[in-house]
Amino acid sequence: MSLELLLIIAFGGAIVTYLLGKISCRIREGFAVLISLSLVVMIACLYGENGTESIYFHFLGLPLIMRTNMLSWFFAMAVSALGALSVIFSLNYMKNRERTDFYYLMLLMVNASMLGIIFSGDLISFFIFWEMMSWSTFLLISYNRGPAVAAGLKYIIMSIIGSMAMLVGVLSLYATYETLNMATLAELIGSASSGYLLFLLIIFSIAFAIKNALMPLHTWLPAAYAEAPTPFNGVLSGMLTRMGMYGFLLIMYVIVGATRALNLGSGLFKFHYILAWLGAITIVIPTFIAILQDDAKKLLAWSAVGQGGYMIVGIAVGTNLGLSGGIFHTLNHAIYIVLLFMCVGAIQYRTGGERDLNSLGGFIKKMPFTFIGTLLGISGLVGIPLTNGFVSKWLIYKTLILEGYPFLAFAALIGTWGCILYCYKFIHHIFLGQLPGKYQNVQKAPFSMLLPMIILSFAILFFGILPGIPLKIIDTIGTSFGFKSMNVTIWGIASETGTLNTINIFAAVLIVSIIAWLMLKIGPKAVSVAQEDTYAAGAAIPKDKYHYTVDFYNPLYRMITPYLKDFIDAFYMKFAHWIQSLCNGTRRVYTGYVGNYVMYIVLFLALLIFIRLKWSL
Amino acid sequence: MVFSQVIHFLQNHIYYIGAFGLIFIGLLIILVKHNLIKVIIGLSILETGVNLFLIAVGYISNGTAPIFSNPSVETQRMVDPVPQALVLTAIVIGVAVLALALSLAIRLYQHYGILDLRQIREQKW
Amino acid sequence: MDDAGLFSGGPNPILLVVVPLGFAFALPLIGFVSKKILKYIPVGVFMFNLVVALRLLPLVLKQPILVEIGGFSPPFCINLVAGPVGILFSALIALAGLLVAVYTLVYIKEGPEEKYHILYLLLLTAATGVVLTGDIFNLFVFFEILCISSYTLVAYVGNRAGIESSVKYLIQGAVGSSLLLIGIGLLYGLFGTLNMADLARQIVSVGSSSAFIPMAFMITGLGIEAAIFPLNSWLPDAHSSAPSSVSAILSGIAIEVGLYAVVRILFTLFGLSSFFLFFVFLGVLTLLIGEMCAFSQNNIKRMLAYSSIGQIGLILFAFAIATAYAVTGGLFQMISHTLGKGLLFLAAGYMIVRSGSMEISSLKGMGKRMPLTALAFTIGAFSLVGLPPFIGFPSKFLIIRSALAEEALIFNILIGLILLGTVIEGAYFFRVVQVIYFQKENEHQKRHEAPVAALIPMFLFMIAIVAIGIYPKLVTGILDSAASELLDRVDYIRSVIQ
Amino acid sequence: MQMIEMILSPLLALIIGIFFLGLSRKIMARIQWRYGPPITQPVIDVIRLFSQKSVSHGKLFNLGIIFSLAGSLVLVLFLPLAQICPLSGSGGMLVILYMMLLAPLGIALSGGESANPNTSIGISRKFILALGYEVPLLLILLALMTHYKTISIVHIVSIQQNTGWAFVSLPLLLSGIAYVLILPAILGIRPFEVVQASQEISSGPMAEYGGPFLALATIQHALSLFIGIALFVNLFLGGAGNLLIFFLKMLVVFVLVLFVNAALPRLRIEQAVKYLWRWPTLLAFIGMIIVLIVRR
Repeated sequence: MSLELLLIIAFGGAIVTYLLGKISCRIREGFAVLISLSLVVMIACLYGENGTESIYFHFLGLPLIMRTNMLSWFFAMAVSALGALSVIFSLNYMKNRERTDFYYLMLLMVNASMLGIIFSGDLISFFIFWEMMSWSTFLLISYNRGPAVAAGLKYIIMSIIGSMAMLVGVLSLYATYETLNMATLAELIGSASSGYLLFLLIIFSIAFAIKNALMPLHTWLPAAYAEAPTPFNGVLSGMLTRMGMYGFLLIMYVIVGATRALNLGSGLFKFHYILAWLGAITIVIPTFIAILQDDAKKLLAWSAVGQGGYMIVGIAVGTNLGLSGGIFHTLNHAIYIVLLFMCVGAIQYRTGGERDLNSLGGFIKKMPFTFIGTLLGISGLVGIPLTNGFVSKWLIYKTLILEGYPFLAFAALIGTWGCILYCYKFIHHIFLGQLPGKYQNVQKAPFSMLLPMIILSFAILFFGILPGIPLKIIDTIGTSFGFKSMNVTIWGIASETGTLNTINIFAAVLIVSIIAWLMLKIGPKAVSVAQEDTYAAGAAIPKDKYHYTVDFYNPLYRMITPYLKDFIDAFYMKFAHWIQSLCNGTRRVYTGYVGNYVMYIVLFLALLIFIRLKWSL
Repeated sequence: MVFSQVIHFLQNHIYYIGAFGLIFIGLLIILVKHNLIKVIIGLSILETGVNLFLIAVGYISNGTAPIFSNPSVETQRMVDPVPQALVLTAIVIGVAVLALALSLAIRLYQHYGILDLRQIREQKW
Repeated sequence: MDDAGLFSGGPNPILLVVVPLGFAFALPLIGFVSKKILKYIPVGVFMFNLVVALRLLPLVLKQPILVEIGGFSPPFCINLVAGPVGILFSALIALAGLLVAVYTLVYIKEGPEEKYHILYLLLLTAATGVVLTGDIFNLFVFFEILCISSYTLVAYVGNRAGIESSVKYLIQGAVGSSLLLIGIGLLYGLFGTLNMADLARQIVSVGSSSAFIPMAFMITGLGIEAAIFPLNSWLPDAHSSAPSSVSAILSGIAIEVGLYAVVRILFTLFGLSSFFLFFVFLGVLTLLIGEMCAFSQNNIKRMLAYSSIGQIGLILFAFAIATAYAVTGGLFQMISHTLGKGLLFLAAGYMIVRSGSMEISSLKGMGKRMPLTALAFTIGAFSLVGLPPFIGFPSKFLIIRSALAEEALIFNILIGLILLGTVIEGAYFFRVVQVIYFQKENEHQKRHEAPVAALIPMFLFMIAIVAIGIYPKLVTGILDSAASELLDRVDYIRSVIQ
Repeated sequence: MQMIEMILSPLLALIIGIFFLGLSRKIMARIQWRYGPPITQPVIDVIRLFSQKSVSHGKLFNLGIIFSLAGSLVLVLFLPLAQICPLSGSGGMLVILYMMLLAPLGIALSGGESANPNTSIGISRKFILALGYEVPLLLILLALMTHYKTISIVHIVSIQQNTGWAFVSLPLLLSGIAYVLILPAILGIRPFEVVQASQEISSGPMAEYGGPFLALATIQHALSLFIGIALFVNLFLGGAGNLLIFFLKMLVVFVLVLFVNAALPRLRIEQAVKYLWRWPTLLAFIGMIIVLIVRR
């Protein structure tokens, strides 16, 4: 299976899907699913192919190279699988919407360009696919109109800033080494001075940090996530944002190389240490902002910013455990955040787009499968043992503690506790409590939505109970970067400083739960009563809105709100306004009076002659 | 002594001085006058100055016409014919521009009822 | 007429100038026969030109073709030098001219159509003449034709804005051409020749600094047409008030021809390399001013016009670096700008026709009303911003790459500024794209696509943009030899004066 | 052997926890010059509750309480009770930290299902309070783990057995003090009783429980009392070589905490969080820095 064919199918499939849509919706949908599934199968077949490089094109005299290795296989698998699930989820969600052809085209295009990024063996094709991903994402984010327009603009501007930084990095490498082949660069770069390496890492980090929404550069993400079409949120939050992670891995560990990347700077001002701190800040602050959100998608968006911090901390620490934790967390986070967005999507689908947490409630009775999905999703997000999120977080915490970064560990752990607050809020406001009267007739989510949710729910448990399977692959990636191999077992990690054994935990939890269940069964069977039939200490119960949701964590809000305004975003907006007024001032140069214009001409001539006389050039 | 030097200088360079004087006047008019017609006049003066300058480049004092068929004329005293050809072309072009400018001025006046360039400023920024 | 060209296998380059010029003057006569046929003549002429230019292209890559008019050999005659640069530009002019002429078939419906076509032919003839001529006075003459026809075409609609812009353009243009003529006069006074190769040879022997004053005059004069920063005040007015088809040519061809002349004068004639740094700064300044002004526009055509200033700044920057890479990048950027800006103006033109207003906000819902035109606009916008896989990317790539090869710190800062300009550019273009596709339209309007004759050129532009964007090798070979022609003065002199 | 431990350890925890529950009522009564119920009263209550009828608000209402109890029971398995630690090698402190989440989360899910506003308010308070005490607690635990260079609680205990209690070792002294300061909050007793606040919000999360549900909730409560104290004993008081000493240590700590409970009034939730985020956090922070300095 050649990679060129894969990409041709991915891109061609997108375009053919668009054209088929002009014929019939059903054919288009069938074809979109077919294409995305066939990509999954094709990539799965690539497993184990290592290091095969093929030049498929020449661009401006530069060979464009595709290659596979474990890292790219891992990411590609995640991208294609999540992409396929998102497409399946879209089938019902996007039905009867306008411009669905365009939607599918862009969705498949984003997936295809992500695959392109992942399989790129040189930086120029990496950049090309990166840009294609950026603009196709931009077109999709703005799809919903209204506030989505501003969100899309913010996204693309930050994205361009990032890619311009990356372009400088890429071209500087090209100017220095006359090649952009990653493998060759990795060899050549050994001779580079540490200053140059630092420059490279910083300039690339800007691009990847923007994409990965690392803290001072995260401001595009909440708005974009909140306004993008919900099925696309899966792709956006699951993998697209994490292309930044892939980029970090690429530049730090593939191109610059682990030993060099981890020794830049000195003392507390080591590059990777600062990066880890940025990651830690990214964990804490967005987590607390997420607690304040009342919009389901915004909440998940901020949560995604926060979770991105874990990945950065993981890979920036620069140990085999941390790296594995970071990569594994990327996968895990993708799984559960996609699941959660799909749950929100299902709710939106059934309620007509409602995503305000305060006006929902009690959906557990109406949409039980969605509820189970959400429950597993938030369990994964919090990192409850036996879900996948736990394993990756465990790896990160462990390495942070043992390597002597307790403050980073503290930031990571406190993020988890904040996470519980918003996760509970999320599930409580949507599924628990009282069902609003107008949603009495809500149906279960349709099968095409449930199927991806079920698959993802299963994946959460599967990776949580048997984390060894993905960890083996990740360990291969780690060793290819030059790290020591971890002692991976099927149930986790074995080592003398602390072992993880998920099977034990699983068995214990299972047995204990059965015991608890039996204990409950000893007593007489409970009488089922309506939800409103509660103990109110004699107070009269209003029937219409009885469920306590608004300002759920009111005391906490009062305490933290003043500190958690999005100062960074405000600063950027102010800066943008400043630029705008600067631009507005600049154009006053063109006064409209032709006498001034002729004056400019004469002055220009005088300037030329003056320069000549002054410096005698 | 000084006077005669000045005179000599003037004699040698009178055309250049005249030409640049005209160019300067033309530019000045364009810069300071607001009335479109006056500006066009300024343009015209500027062009005249440039043409004069071109002629002066090729002119030799007391020169003769560059006609080779007359054997009695020495080639050293012939005026350079190329600038004159250039000037002819330039004049033609100048006329075209002038005509176009004037016709545009008429249309402008029809639209605005005014020829003050300071007030015809809808196209700006 | 020297017949050397005719017998060396290819068509004579002079046809590129003579045919459109002849048809321009024959047009009124043809008009007596049939009025309807008039508008098809430019299409035919430029198709012919395109074929000629493309046939010449492989020939001139081996050896520049000289056409000597009047039977003298250079430096005494008026000559055409059809090197890679000249033919490349001629082909580009013919291509843009052809596509815009097709667009014009349906776009220009009112007014004195006959005169429009005459002026259109003259404009492009003059542009071709400028790039082919080897003689500075001829350059001046062609330039004047170019300018006069542009003044007139700007005022073609005859509305307030058009006339006002035309008057302002004319005043500045006339001042500029006077300055150019002074420069030419000074040069002639100093060296007694008008042939570029001969002048260059003499300047090489006396040193370029002695000819500084004429150069200053000429650069200023040509800079007005080339829209270098303080000299470009006419551009936003003229480009936004002209009919969109004319704007496409003015933006895509006229200013680039102006810039070509500036570059030709700087490189070939004077070779004043110590002064290039100044133009590097000037280019960045032009770029920033252009992008910043475009950023705060509400008028779509004005925005595009300012964006042209920005692009010209980038091209000037590239040329002023004056390395082979950079000049290739600059030429590439010219092609990319011609195609991209041409496409944008054509697309915007019909969107304006349909919405009846040039306000950006009035383009709401165009994605639905005219999807293909909107697609064309989007692709043009993406290309200009420099996104792959469109043509803007390889050109920008080359320019930044060559600037990075310069070691000096100042270049790093300038690259930063250029990228800042790109970000601003992205911001305003994406804003418009969003308005077109994603702003809530006021009422549900029915689909009303641009006519087929307008869509065909847009499609061809799009195909060119995507094709070269994906496969830049289509043009890089030509660009490389064009760049070496521009950079290598000695070779140019030797090839003209045997 | 492990199987026996697995059964023994929760049973012990249950017995000790219930005993503490009874003891607390007795001691509180004596402090308040009352006679108080017999120490066996909680046992009697639980048995009685199993025979009573109850209402249920839905499947999650049942599942949540099971979840919660299971969480507490599993957590016990991770704690070394003297030498008994059935799941010593399965994830260490980090799993314990996470398992501490399960109990409140289960109760919260179960209570949320009931749509009783009192319950929801109680849950909200519980989570805020948890966030409040987790800040210093995490700092303390991280200081410990960093100091002992292990994430396994069994290792921490065994190191203390060899080198002396963490509480009296100089680098960890401040952390220990901070732990003492937040211990009432972890146990959910006064002055941090806002979650239950029976007079205000009808026992908060427990409001809807009756019959077997309340019985399970009581058991869970007893277990969480046990866990809170056992964790402290293990981490700072060096665990114990045999069960008796372990029990005695726990008893001493518990009685001391009960005095605090008796002596102080209830804080409002903001006051509680502000307190927790101020002094204990400061101490824990300084403690952490000391640990880092010592480590260097």
